[in-house]
Amino acid sequence: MPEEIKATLEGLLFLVGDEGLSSTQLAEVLEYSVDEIEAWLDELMKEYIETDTRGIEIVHFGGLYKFVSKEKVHVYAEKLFASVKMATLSQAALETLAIIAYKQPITRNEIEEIRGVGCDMMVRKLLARNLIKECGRSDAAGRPFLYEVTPEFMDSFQLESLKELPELPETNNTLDTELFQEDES
Amino acid sequence: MPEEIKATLEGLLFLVGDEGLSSTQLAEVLEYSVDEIEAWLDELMKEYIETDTRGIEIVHFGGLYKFVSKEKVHVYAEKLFASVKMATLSQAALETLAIIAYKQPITRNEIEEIRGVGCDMMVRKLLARNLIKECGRSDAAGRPFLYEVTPEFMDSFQLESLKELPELPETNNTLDTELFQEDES
Amino acid sequence: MAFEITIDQFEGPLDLMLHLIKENKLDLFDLNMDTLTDQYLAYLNTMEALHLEVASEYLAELAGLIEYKSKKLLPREKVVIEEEYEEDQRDKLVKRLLEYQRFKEVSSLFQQQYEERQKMMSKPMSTESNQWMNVKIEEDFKGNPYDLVKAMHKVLRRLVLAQPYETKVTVKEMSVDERKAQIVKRLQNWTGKMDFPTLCSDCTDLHMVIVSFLAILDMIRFKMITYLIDEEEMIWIVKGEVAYA
Repeated sequence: MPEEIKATLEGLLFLVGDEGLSSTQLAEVLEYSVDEIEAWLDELMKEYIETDTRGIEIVHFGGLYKFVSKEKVHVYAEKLFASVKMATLSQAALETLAIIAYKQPITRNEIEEIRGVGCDMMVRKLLARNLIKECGRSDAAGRPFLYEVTPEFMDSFQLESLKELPELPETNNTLDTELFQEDES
Repeated sequence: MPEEIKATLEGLLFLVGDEGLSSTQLAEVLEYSVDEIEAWLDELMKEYIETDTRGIEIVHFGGLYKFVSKEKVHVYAEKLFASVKMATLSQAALETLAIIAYKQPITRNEIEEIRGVGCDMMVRKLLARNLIKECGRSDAAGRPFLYEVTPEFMDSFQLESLKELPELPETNNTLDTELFQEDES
Repeated sequence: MAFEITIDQFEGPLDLMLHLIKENKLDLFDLNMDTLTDQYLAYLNTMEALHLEVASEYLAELAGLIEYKSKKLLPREKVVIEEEYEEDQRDKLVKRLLEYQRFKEVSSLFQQQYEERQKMMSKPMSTESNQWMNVKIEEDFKGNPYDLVKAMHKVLRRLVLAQPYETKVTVKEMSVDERKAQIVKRLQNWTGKMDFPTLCSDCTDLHMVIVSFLAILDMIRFKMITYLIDEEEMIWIVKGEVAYA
């Protein structure tokens, strides 16, 4: 397999992370046939598994190839993540709150669309913590609940009003600009 | 470096992705000294950069080690993610950041004096992008906020620490020759 | 002097002055303030004539330049005292120009570094990590607004990664027959009537809503369901052949 292909496959699979890539997608981007790509991926998979100095390997589930960490790394991972002084709010909670604060009023579905994962439990947790509350229903199909942040949220984040929220980082793709309209100054 | 260390470093750095890890964190988890870990990381960094079949490399910016895809992968990434466009910083933003990086801690007023224009919006934008942060208040009248650059700034400009900042051009006579260089265009 | 360069190409009055100095080959270390002032004024006038908005900072600096110039027109006897002041003012301006010039220059290096770094990309933390994480939501959380921005930044980045463009093209569109089978299955355990929005609650895009509509038209034709429309123009689907609510 050409050197460059190897590097590109590694780079792209690294970048997509958990999302994984299909051989069709890779074939299109690298401009080779699906068969060729699959043969190379097989070769790579073998190489990663057999090389003891590698801490990651490629798995192939449900039509998608992706990198995961090797099992032997897990004992260290457990130690690392258990020790990491996580902010007292989990990343998932922070992200959900950020979406609600910037986009409120917003339905659970809309949050899920943006985060790309289910948020049912998270929304319940945040409701229970009194960081968000229901504020009516959307006109969308099924008339789902709308959520907004609470005064308690403002207190936790030292905000007097949502206007104080810093402008969103200038994002660089059409999708974001649709989601979050920006004013250039 | 022991095989297992290599695999573990690779695995852990892969897992944390753009969060990155400090040598201290890694030393704690692997139970080696920070010096040993840093020496191994240096070795690894070199290995990844020099091996052409690798599509990823380890960088060390703002105190954190992390995996990134190599520059040569970018053109394929752009193809794969149609919406990936590079973020840009305006000339005004770059000037403001440069002033803060060299002069920090610095007040908004002091920045404005050097640039000759108001910087209120710009400072807010840079705060929102997490490139600068407040770091106390000056003793000057009105006790204005002082600003400094963040680890995120270091990362964005490929700096391990502020010591790596390029030297500022001198203000003596050498400068005017540059200033009056005729560009034929 | 042709004004091909408009005001928004400058980062401020100092930037404009540096441009004029270069353009007129003035010596920065023995700066001819009269020429600079005239050029500066001429430039701003042209911009105004072109109806380009000139920010107040430019006018503030202009005032300084004109003040300097007017001092020179004062009666001779005053000049001796004023000369020192003039030198001061001029030196001060030159110093500012030089200082500004340093940062302007270095910022182009910054730009290179930034662009290079943009091409090295990373990935979000692996979800594998969640299994090991010790997450607890503490009662007394204190955060700051930037925590939120940072979190939002991550969300947006992941959103980009999750949308490789091929998937948009290759998404298989559901056929009416497939949708019909889904609806039949859904109605199996349903008693009473169902409104159209509820029926469509599992639709991921507009196309699927349309397919749903076509599917129920089909089902009505084959008398698998009936329908009614209420006063608020809501479409209700009713299981079975005859049912009027």
